[in-house]
Amino acid sequence: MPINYYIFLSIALFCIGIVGVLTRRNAIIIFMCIELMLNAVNLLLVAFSKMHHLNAAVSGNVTAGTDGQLFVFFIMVVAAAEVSVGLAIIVMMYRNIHSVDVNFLNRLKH
Amino acid sequence: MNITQILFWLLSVMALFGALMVVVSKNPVYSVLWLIVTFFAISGHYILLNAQFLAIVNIIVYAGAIMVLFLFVIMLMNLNKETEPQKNRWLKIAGALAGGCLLLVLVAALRNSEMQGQSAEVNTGDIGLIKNLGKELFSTYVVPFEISSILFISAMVGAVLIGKKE
Amino acid sequence: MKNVLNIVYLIPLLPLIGFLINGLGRKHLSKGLIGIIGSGTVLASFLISVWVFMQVKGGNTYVADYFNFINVGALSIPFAFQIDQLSSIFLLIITGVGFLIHVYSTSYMHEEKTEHFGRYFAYLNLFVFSMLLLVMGANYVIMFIGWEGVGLCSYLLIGYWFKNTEYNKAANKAFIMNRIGDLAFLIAIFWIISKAGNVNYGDVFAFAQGNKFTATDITTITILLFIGATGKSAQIPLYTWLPDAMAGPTPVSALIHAATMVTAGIYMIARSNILYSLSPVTLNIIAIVGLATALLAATIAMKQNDIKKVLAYSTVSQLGYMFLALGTGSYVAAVFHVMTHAFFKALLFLGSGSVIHAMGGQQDIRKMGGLNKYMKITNATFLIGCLAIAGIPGLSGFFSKDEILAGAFSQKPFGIVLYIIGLGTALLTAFYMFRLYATTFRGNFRGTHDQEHHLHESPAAITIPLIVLAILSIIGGYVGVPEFILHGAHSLKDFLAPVFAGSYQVFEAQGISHEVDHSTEWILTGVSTALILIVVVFAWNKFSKKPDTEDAAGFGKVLANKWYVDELYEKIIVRPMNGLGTFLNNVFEKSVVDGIVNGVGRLVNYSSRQLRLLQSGQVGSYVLLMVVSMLLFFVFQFFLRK
Amino acid sequence: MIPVLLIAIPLVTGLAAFFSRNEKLVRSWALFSSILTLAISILGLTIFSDAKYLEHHSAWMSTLGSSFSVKLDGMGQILCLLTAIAFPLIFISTWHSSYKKANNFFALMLLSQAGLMGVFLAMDALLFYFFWELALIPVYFLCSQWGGEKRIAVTFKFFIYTFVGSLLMLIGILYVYAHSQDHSFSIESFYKAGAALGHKEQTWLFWLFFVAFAIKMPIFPFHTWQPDTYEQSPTATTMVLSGVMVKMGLLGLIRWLLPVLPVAAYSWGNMASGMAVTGMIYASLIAIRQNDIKRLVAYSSIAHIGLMCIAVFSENKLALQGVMIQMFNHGINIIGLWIVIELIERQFGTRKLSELGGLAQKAPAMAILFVIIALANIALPLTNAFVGEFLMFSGIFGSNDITEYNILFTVLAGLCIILAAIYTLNMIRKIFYGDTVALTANVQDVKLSEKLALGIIVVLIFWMGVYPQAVLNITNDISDSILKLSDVHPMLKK
Amino acid sequence: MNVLILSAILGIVILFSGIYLKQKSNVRAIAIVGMAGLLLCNIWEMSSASFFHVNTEGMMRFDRFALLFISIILFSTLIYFVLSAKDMEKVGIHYAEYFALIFFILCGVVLVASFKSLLILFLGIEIISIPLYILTGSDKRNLKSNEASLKYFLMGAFSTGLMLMGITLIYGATGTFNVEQIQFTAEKPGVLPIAGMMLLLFSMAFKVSAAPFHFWTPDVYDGAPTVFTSFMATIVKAAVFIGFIRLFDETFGTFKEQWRLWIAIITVATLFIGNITAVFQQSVKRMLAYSSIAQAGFMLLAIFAMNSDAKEGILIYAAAYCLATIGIFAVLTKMSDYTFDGFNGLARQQPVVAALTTIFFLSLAGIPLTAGFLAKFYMLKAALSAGSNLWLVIFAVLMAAVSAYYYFRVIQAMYFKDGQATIQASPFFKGTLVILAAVIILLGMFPNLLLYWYYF
Repeated sequence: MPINYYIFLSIALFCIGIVGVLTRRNAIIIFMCIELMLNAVNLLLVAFSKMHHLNAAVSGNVTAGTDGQLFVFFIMVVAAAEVSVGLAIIVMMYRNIHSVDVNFLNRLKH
Repeated sequence: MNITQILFWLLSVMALFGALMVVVSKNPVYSVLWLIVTFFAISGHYILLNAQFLAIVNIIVYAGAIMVLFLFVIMLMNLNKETEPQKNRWLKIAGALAGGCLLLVLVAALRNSEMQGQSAEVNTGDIGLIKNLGKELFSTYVVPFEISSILFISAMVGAVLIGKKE
Repeated sequence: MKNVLNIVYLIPLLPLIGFLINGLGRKHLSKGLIGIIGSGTVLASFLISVWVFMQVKGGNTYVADYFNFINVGALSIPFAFQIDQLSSIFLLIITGVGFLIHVYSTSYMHEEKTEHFGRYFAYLNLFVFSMLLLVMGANYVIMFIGWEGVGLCSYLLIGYWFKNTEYNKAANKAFIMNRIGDLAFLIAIFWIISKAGNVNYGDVFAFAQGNKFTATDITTITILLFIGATGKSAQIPLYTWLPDAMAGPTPVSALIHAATMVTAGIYMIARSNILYSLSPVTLNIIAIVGLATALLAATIAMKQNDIKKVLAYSTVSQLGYMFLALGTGSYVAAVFHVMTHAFFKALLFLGSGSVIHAMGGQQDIRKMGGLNKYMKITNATFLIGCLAIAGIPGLSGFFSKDEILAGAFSQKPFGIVLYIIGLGTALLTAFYMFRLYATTFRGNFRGTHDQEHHLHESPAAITIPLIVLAILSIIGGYVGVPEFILHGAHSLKDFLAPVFAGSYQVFEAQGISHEVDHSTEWILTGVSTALILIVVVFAWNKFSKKPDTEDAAGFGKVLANKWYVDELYEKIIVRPMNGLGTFLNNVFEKSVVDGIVNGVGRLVNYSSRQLRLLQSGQVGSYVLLMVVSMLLFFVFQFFLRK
Repeated sequence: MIPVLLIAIPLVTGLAAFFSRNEKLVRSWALFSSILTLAISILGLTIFSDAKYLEHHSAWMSTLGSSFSVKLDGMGQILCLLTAIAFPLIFISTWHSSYKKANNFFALMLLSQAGLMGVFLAMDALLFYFFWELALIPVYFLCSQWGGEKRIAVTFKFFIYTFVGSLLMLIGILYVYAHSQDHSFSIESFYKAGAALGHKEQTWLFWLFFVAFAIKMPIFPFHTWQPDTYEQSPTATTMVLSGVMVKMGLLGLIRWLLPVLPVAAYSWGNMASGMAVTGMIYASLIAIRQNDIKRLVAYSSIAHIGLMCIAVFSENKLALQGVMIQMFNHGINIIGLWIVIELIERQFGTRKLSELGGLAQKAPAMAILFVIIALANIALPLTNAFVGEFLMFSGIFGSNDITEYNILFTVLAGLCIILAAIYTLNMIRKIFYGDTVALTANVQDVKLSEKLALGIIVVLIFWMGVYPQAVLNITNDISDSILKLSDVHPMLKK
Repeated sequence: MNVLILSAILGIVILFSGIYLKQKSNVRAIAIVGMAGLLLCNIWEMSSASFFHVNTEGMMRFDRFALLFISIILFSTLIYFVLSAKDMEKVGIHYAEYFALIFFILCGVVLVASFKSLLILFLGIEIISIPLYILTGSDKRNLKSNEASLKYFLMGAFSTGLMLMGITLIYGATGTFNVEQIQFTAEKPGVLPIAGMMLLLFSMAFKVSAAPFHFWTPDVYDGAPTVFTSFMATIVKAAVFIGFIRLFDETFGTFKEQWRLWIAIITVATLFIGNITAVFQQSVKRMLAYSSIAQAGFMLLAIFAMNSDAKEGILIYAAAYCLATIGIFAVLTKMSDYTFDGFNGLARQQPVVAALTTIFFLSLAGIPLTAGFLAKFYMLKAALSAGSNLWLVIFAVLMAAVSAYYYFRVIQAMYFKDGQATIQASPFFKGTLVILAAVIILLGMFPNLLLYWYYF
């Protein structure tokens, strides 16, 4: 598969994620869109890792590209951690204001 | 047009469609479900790329654990179409435009990058297998692996500290 | 010969000491002591001056160099005195007349409180000191020091009665007008320095005689110096301060504003005669300005009713005469007239002072009349003064004035014009002087009854100086008996010859001669004398019978109001300047200069207020802004940037 | 040795002064310290005038190429002497005016003295900048703590204004430093580096420096902080500001601008002089219309400083010597004026000319002293200012090659002599002459302390007026070297 | 390495001590002593004596720069603990956890300061960020705190996404995450690395709150409990800066010209927005938030210049900025009223504290003889020696003048305005402040005290 396809695909996902962040007001949805962005990154990473593996295979380096996939692994780790904290924060906020609307939050401005 | 290509297109379309639906669907619950669909599509891509380990992890961690967590929270707050806050239209359009332009720009920029002609190997190559990854992870990447434990414990502490009712 | 040099510094030093003693001890010393110190110091320096005068008869010049006043790089300005014929004459006039006036003052100012009495004498001594510095200085800087010094003293003395705001304003006016002249003087000095690299008379004149100055240089320098002179010697356009200066005590008017200070300008030009001789243009300008001033002042004087004002304007007019003399290159005549004028004008002022004293401060001649019955000596001396100034043959004024007119006549090609105008001025002088005399002393008394009761002759301290000066104004002229009357009798000319030797050479080189053949001179003199006598008799009769007590009308009004020159200056200089100042202060400074500075501050504040609004508090807008800026960055990086 | 003492004494005594609560004590302490400083600086002029006592170098921030090097050259001698004389005079003359938190007041005064000394002594650009700022900070606190009712805003404006200027100067310093071969801030390497720069670089460097100095002096149109600040600050501080602090700018011009950027100074000098001369006339005209004595003197000061600025840029021995001596004279005279103004304000609580009058009758001593000082201020011969202005003028007028600029500047500046006479005499007339008004009916004359201070000033005035050569000799060499360094003709040749 | 491991352990220890020790003061004692210990260990390591020998496969390198920087951070944190550890009690009941989190953050700081692999950078940034989200929201009842933490979290996560995409693109171009092996030899590398670089630039700019990615800063700093604002605004910001400068020096150093312009633009924008917006603030806390943006703008000059001066400069700047700001926040935390008027007349009630606070503000404003001056001085020096960009320097300087404006507003309030503002300051507190001020001034007079360690 030409790598460009993957690049475009994941950039598309990435941007959709951004659009989501921009267009929604529900904190949880926004957060989900961010997760989407991360996944786009993951996909691209894997694709790249495979690409590099392919290139390196010529020179006989068999382990080339593993780091890419491991990075994905770490991203997932971090994402999990982030999610736990993030949801905790959202829940806390919901407790106080009974809403997940980010526009509801504008005590702090100017 | 062999089978892999067909699969590729299918999965890509599925992923993109799912992603779009996440953004547009009014009901948060639907968004979650669509997101899960997207993740499945991405996992499919992983399998295409012969990265089984990540494919599995993606299913288990993301589609499984994380999304379920989301779902729980949403249910818990019992958010639905009615409670869903709506941005005013102009902001939405502005956001969509901005995102779209960003997409255009990046695609236009990367269209004829030095990556031209390079390609990712599909359904061959064994670096995606648990064996190799594991070896790497616990030899070269052991330090970051250990370090990520710090991340986890702080996240754990945080979740407790924040989420606990007083 | 040296010995006189060794003590010449005492001449200015003694008055200075007198100033210090009187100034510091004015609260503690008695009036008598103050008077003695004040007059004594001046007398002492007078005696030394006489001695000096004797020494320089030989026709030689001495420079006494004391210390380096300023010595920077190439420029070296010594604090030095130059004693020669010219300065010695002025020394005599200053200290001599000065001494008489000091004596006069001891009585005239006697009503003052002791400390003010002391202040008065301190100022007077300080003035003598500065004046001596002015004439003794061996270079332009020292002269300038004295120059401004006398200005200061005149300022202090005009404003002596400082409670009276009008007087203070007059004092300020005098000082500032002088400053204008002084500025020109200063620039002239800078010019000389930058060209000749030196300010010592000797060197500068040598430089000039070597024709090292370019024509423009010398013309500019001389004109600038002359402007300086117009300030100090009350010539057009800077003369208006002098009449106002009559605010000061009468002896001051006599000493400063008649006898000595105002002649400083003449001294300065006579001193730098070589420079002037080298620039005929300037000479013509001086002649014209001098004549114009003489005429203008004379016309004004005809309609003044304040006794001192009349004398003031006559002073201006006489000074104009002197400048005419300078302008026509007859420097000796100028110096001669300075001398004679010092005598009779001092006499007249002191006389008027005696009158005012008797009238209890009354200065308006319309309220006087017939004073000859009450104060014999004053009357007699005043009459002599009038005759002298009018130029009646035999008195000092006649000789000097006649010489000036002759000199004017000798000018080619317009000498005749100068002569006629000069003569006309002389007639006017005779007219207003006798108008003054007749209105004051003849006819019958027009003042109030108790004034009349109070009238009396002044005490000896006042009358003795009058008598001395009267004698001087009679005999003073015989040092300069003209050639055509008695050959070789013009001792003053011979005495001053060394000073003006340079100029004479220049004139010869230019082919200018001031000689008029004797027959012509006889005619000129005869005519002028005749006319003057007629005018005198006419004025005498007219005003002793029926003085013009009513206010002047028509053209007379213009004259009475001094051609409205003060008003003119007020309109075209003072008002605009103040207006500009007000504008700058209230408008420009506040709204433009400061406005810009504060504007920047306000701009910062404003933009701060506006920028705050960017911080809307909405996550959505924050992210949107971030994405948009990212977008821009990308576009620039990838598509617009080379 | 001497320079270090000159800085250290006020610094240490100042810091010590913070810790005393007793006003009388701290007052005398400050006086003692300032007199000690004066003694030291006089020693530097007389007994220890040998070069080895007048220099001190010690390593400091060596990695930055800076060092703690201070030196008393001729200009330093004069200005330090001025500073050293000024402060005792100030303390004596304000002996009777009491301040709340006196310890802070006097401590800050002494600190500002230390800063000033540093500025005048520093032979290292970075050190110079340090002291430049350090002199400012105490004055800022002094003004806004003990000043008039509008003090805070006004002083703040003053501070920000000068701060901007000094920061610009900092850029200039850094730039020259970056281009110096041995990457050093020492004045010698600055002279080398600056002269080596191209004309274009020099040009904007020139303006960076000039603006900083122009704000400090101040030169039109950077002067607007000054009248307000003088009006609002406590008079003691105003004396420091106008008597000594403005000289920082002039010193900057002479020591850090002319020799460092000779070409630019040569080509832009006329521009700067033009600004200065405009400011002179402008300030004089405004001064004529002032009703507040402090503002009047403030504007007159702008005029005087402007003249000095022009003189500096005429790059001419006479002018430079004139500036040197005039810096001292102006300081002395204006402090004298402030002392009397302080007296008047303290007695009547007003500075409005329109509300005063007739003081001469009840307070002759005050009148006489004031008149003498005022007349000295308008450069009457045989007073100190005459010598300075005479030299400056003849320098500005130039030697041999008189350009139209020379004449223009001389004449315009000369006009200010006349204007100066106008406003000064008016001030004298309105304060002292005329008849007394209700307010001034029972004025009491100068007390002993003020009489002492003013007496010293008058003595100095006449001494410098009659025998200025003493001072001129001190500054002779430095003027020569400055001119030699800033002479562009050799450079233009190459 | 010492610090990384030990502070992780310390974090755990504190967690448990929170459970077993009832006395809060004991917990505090452990924290402070531990921090001092960490500092010692690090200084020890600088004299090349590491307790642990871990093969990081070239993912981290503890060179002098990193170590020296870490010591600065540790010292600041120590001072921070000493000054405001007590005030953490006010925030909430989880006293020990706060300390633990801070220790974990320090691990992240170590990572960021010493990374040689983009993975480590990523982890480090995350380890710093996630606890910060929590600390920001730690005042759970306070809606402002909630809001702040949610905003911070969402935007932080977003920027993480950007960063990851950037790293990915670079990986795609080079096939490695290791800084050593990423060698862009070309003067103008391909589109991919450029895009990646830009994305990394954005995310780093976000983390150091550089305009136009600064929007979170004022709200978060304002909303967070003041004690933690102090920590975030100083130590964390400085840490991220080191990451920033290392990243662009080592990874993208070869094609400066590509990113110089962007850095310049960002610098200008940051300086402008930070300073100008700070002028009109009414709350000192919020003003300090903006001032932190402004100071970041000045630090960006170092990245712009990217030469040896810049390296030294960023060290001094970090120290100067952290110390001064910590001191100010320590005082601010004890104030009852955060507005400017809240400071009115402090000098009368607390002359010593007021004087010291003045010194801190002077240092921030960059008055000579304070560390702040030298910091700015170095920045300008670096920027000037980096070539012809005078406009930038002049702009920075003018903005510095503006900053003096709002810093001096506080000084005015303390000294020249009448008011009853006061704080209860223990002698111990005052003593620490004195030491802090002394350090700032010493640093301002003898920068070599610090730089000595860098060179020898």
